Amino acid sequence: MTRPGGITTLADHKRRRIDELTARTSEGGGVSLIRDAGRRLLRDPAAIVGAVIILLFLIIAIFAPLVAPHDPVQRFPELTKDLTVDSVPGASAGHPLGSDPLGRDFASRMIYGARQTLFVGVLATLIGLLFGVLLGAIAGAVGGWVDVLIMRITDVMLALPSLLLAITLVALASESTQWTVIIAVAVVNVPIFARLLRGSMLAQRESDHVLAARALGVRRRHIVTRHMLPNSLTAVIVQATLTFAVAILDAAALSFLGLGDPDINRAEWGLMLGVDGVRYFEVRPELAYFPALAIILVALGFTLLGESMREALDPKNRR
Amino acid sequence: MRAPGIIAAGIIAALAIGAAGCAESDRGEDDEAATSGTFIFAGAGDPKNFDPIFNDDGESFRPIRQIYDTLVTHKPGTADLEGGLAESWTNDPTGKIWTFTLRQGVKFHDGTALDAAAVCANFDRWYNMKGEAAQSQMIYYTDIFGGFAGSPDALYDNCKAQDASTAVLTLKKYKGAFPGAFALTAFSIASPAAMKQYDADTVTQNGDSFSYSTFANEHPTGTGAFTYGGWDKATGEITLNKNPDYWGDKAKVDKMIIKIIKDENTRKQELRAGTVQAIDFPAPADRKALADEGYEVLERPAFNILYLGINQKNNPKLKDLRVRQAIAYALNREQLVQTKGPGGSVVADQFLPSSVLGYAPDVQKYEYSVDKAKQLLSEAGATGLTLNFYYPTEVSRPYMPNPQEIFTVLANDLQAAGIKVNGVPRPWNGGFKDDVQQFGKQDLHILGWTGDYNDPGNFVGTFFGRPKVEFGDDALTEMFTAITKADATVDQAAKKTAFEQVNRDLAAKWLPAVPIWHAPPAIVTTKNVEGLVPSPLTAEEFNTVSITK
Amino acid sequence: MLRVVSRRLVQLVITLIALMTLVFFWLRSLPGGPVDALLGERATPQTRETLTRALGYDQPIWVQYSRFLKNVVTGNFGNSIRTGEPVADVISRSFPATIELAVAAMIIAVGLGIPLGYLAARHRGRLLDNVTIIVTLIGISIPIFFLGYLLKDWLTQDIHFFPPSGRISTGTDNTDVTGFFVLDGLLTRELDASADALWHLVLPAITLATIPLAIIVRITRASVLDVLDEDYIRTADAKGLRNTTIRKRHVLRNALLPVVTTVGLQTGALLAGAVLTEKVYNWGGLGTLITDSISGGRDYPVLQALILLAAAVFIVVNLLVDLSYAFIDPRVRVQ
Amino acid sequence: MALLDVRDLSVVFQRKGATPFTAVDGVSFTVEPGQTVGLVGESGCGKSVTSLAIMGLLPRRGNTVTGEVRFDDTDLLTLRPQELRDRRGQDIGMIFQDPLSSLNPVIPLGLQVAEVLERHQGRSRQTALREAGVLLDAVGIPDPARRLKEFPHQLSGGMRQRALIAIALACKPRLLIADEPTTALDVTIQAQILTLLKDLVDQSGTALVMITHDLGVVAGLCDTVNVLYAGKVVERAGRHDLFADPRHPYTHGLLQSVPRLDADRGGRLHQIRGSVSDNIPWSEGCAFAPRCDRVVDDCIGETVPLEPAARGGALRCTNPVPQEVPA
Repeated sequence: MTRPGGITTLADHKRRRIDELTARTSEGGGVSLIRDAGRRLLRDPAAIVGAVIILLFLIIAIFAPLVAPHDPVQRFPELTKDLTVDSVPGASAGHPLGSDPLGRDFASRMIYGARQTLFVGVLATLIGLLFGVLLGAIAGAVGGWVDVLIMRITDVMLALPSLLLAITLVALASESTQWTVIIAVAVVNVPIFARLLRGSMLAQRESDHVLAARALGVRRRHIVTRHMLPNSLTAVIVQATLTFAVAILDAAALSFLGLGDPDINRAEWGLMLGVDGVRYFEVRPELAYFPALAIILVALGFTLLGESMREALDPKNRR
Repeated sequence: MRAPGIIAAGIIAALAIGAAGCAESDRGEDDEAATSGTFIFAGAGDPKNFDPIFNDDGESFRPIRQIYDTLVTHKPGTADLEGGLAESWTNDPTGKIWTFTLRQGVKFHDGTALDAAAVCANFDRWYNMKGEAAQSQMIYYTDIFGGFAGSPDALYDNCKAQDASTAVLTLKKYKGAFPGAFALTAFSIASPAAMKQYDADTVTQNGDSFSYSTFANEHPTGTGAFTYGGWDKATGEITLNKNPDYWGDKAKVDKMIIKIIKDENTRKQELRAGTVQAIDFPAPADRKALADEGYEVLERPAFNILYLGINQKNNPKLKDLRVRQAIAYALNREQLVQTKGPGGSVVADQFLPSSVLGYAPDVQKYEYSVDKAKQLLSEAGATGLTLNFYYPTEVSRPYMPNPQEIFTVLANDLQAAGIKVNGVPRPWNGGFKDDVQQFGKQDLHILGWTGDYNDPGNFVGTFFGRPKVEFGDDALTEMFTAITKADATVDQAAKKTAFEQVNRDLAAKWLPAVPIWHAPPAIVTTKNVEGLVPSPLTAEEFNTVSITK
Repeated sequence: MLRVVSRRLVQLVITLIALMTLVFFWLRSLPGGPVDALLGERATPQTRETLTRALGYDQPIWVQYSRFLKNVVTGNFGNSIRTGEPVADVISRSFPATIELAVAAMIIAVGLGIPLGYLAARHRGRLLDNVTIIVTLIGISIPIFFLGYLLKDWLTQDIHFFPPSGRISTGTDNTDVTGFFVLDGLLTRELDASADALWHLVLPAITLATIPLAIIVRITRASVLDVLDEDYIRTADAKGLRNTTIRKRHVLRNALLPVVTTVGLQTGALLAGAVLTEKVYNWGGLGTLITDSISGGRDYPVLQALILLAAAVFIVVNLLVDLSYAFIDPRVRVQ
Repeated sequence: MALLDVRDLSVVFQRKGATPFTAVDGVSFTVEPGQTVGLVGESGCGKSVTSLAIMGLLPRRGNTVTGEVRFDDTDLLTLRPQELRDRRGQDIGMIFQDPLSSLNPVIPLGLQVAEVLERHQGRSRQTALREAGVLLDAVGIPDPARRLKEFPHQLSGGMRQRALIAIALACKPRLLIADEPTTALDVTIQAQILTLLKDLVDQSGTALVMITHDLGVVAGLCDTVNVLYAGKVVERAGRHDLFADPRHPYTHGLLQSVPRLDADRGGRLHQIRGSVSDNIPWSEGCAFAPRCDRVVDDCIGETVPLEPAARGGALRCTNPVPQEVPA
């Protein structure tokens, strides 16, 4: 805004008053899309609930050793004493949630579960994101036959429903480890991210600021990395948030099918629910209820935040 | 608890009106009345087919055992032999010639008579089976009879019908497996006429598997207490009908249905819902609850073994007996049995259950002692040992209901004794058996066995009677010789003594593996099921079963 | 239109061949495999060798591949390792079970989802809307096998309200016409059998419907809200049209467009949910077949065929969705 | 008696967590039968909100409408929704800015016209469709029989706007509100549409409220013009007076910023400084003050009242542009 230099007849205090009043009413103009979206997010109760859940989950995951009363893999004589195949000891002094089916402290396993679940979810999401973004960026930036080839590959991958693809991948893996599960769940998301990024980049290729940059003779790589990628990334971040929820649900489903992480020493909620929770459901339903609740809550948190973010970033909702 | 029901009921009503528009049937108690005279038994998996010789798994053998009989059979509830189709049998002093005196007046389901010629026709059929497709599926035959026509290893020489009721089987050499092996379900006697009519020998390869004949699939014909009534694969129901002309105790129910329910949890729930009257292999965790609710939990006498195998090939330290003993001392087997053993499980101190010939009560026991384990390890200079421990996933076996838990507990024990364990999970059919038994990649592994008949050779002979990749190489030649010699002993008393010594040596001198437990599988029935006798061999016959009201 | 369809079909064939080849070579490179799966604990090295030769695994891989291709082209996917039946038989037997389950689930998901989503949108911000949003969020976040377990535990054990598993009561003497038990009962006038099958269908269908239902509700709600914001709705209002006319004629039809896509995508994805649901309820369909052919014994011939089938179904469903667009949206029709 | 008498109409938008925003701030004006009245202003000045408020088309939630909108001496704001529905389309028609988005994309054009007739005139579907054809013909759409079956996307922009006009005039309403009816159209089409509107309005004696930011449109069409700024009428005058002699600096600025053929080629176009958002609240003085060339101390402090002007109409300014001496 240019200074109104033409105001000559106006007293200074009035001029200041105008400036002051103008400043108040015109805030909201000229704020960037992301800052604007961020502000809308902060006003959205769903986003806040989601964020709080995720934050809590993160804190527990990071500070698990401080929060948890015990080592999650240690077997305790006081727990194994009363443990049999058809009865799992409940709460006792020092073990607020009692035992797991192997005489380990269930509360500690729940707490460390946040860590492992985060690990599986984040890695599965990140790996999927990384390769997806890479493929999508190449397809979007290079175009031509490379684009066609990459899109055909994603077609083949998308030809199977996601969980089914993950199941197939685990079945087709020569080893079954935690990584098999993480990679199977990750691969499922590669085509989704690839298509998302490519679509967004294609849309931008025709957008004004990219056309302008091109007209100014900016090099292609520069356009891609400085102009197109950053703008596509918001969509990717939203998708990643939503993917996280799906990833931990898929991991749980794989465990239930007996195709999950085989190492039951690992305290991961999906594994705890899909294996012990189901097997000992009648002996001690808490073994299912707690991990299930934790999964539902975390999935809920990420879905809430992800969808709120998507809504906030939607240009349709700008005012 | 009520609310979901009401909601669901609402949805149902909507569905019923919207989707089908059909009248809601009155679901009363009359459903159960309709099943009187029918015994519904929940099995745990699909049978492969109904030709005994082409099968080697319990789920196929369950219906086969009802349809067919074997020459020799077991006294109900034991692994002791008694007459089957053969009222009696004799063995000549060389152990090579078996003479069977057959029961009179026994008829196959197709009406043809069971006579010596029919028995010999079965032996001849097996020996002369053509084609690798068919031969590759005769697992028990290959194992027991060594091979087929033309093979130097073949045990079979000839079978003669001396008269209508006397069949004489001549083998090339003595084998300790007999006469117990004659009771194997795989060696059930089938009707030669039916086999001919329905091309029983036709096994064709297609893709990665095989097609079987109509005999095996649709017209299994034996002499058993039940006749084959069909297999509805869409609902997983195998129907068996009472054979009114059965030679023995005629079936007390008109019909038996084997309902295939693969998930143990679902089997239990169906039992509770009253839709099946008996379930096989209940989850160990559910047995107590079911017993408390008033169901009959029939434990089979333990006839299996779970062991921790030690492969001496990859890690030279494992060649040292002291290291293997240290492993044995490190394992808290009592606690494993207490915490994870199915009801009736006992710690195993040798590789066969106490009911089997040659069981030695005085073997070295290796009571749990971390100190002894550590001491032995340091004596052997094997502190800081790291071992690859292979364990199977995607599988549940009667002797190993939950391999992952067992592995976790055992690995935990070993770590406590200072042995580092690198756990390697492998899917049962997706590499475990290959890696362990073909390639010997492991240092340690868990595996087990359910006995087929009451013979020590069927246990220790199977594991340690010959060099096996599973346990490393042929370093223990002394062991192979001793077992082979014991197995070849014709005199039963001498055989008993020989195997007792083998078991003592296995525990004290050789220790190629550590026996863990004998874990009896169970059957659970409703209160109104009577006469079901659990078999240690998982070889129940259901003709004695009746259903009271 | 015809060109679009034929192009997509060609694309389908190419995708399938690519997938098939990939799966074939992948499978051959795996440890274990058919030989391992065909043999139990009792196999001797001798039987193993015989079996390897009998299956032709001793031949060069390209010989195996060409034989495989030849078989597939003639519709022969080999025999199941577990049951020894032709794969086509195994699959065609399981197919109706899954279709029956999937149809029931989609009837619930669509029949309940669209009205609920619409109502939520109309009551935006009010109690019904908020409850719907929360419930559907939980519906998306709950592991459905766990939900299945809960339903089973609540409704089939202490109170025998529903049967715990299976498609029909054991021993029911139903005539098998189409393989769809509910339909069969109606066709053959065995109404008892039909009702019984329907009764068995309830819990599995609800379980399987959970995710699509939740998603359809949410999409419908969002879509209706979007449409309500559209200029043409304002035009319709300015015309003074009755509320009911506006809703039926102007709102619903436009709002259905994204819903149709979602329904299509969810239908295509049902098979994944069916794997879990069928395991929980011992429902003898394709889902069970998938689990069985993996953990029940690495039944690769069946698995191979199932992957192709799933892919084909998914692609065809997507094609149908695109075609159905043309019927709803005139803008697509012209292109 | 005036056909439409808007008195002190205010619309306040109130969103959760945000400060209330007054979009329309005490607007009053009247429309006589058959008269054409213009509402002019930059985007955001409240002119569209005014029209929606008159029609009762504002979203049900998040806003408060006060004042009176008397149509035929009935206050539309006090009517029940159903009664209002009966009048919309029947007594008052409305045309919107973007003809493409204002037509339902999945319904054939014919039905979109016919449904008004079905609703208000009780026509059967067949009769209504026949009449719709006549209407389309009347608004200059060639081959109406074929067009009836077509969908909006198959029509050109001008054609769509003609269709919207046909819909709005289908029941021969006594008042037509046109909200920027030509903004989305090509210049050549704009003229056609305006001519069409003028002809139709003249023929049928329908009163017209023309809402636009385009002074050219006003010049050709309106009898009376209301200039809105930040939700308030700042000047009201007859068409001639306004163009010949704008008194409010804002009106003046608007007129100055229209390019003229008769101006010097080298001369720069006049522009109004700043943008609409550079406001001060009316309660603190004149909202236009920050952008005004003629701002004086009196502009700030308290609300500037709308006062009747000597030549007719009204003016809201403390330091109006001096009256030009007729040349």
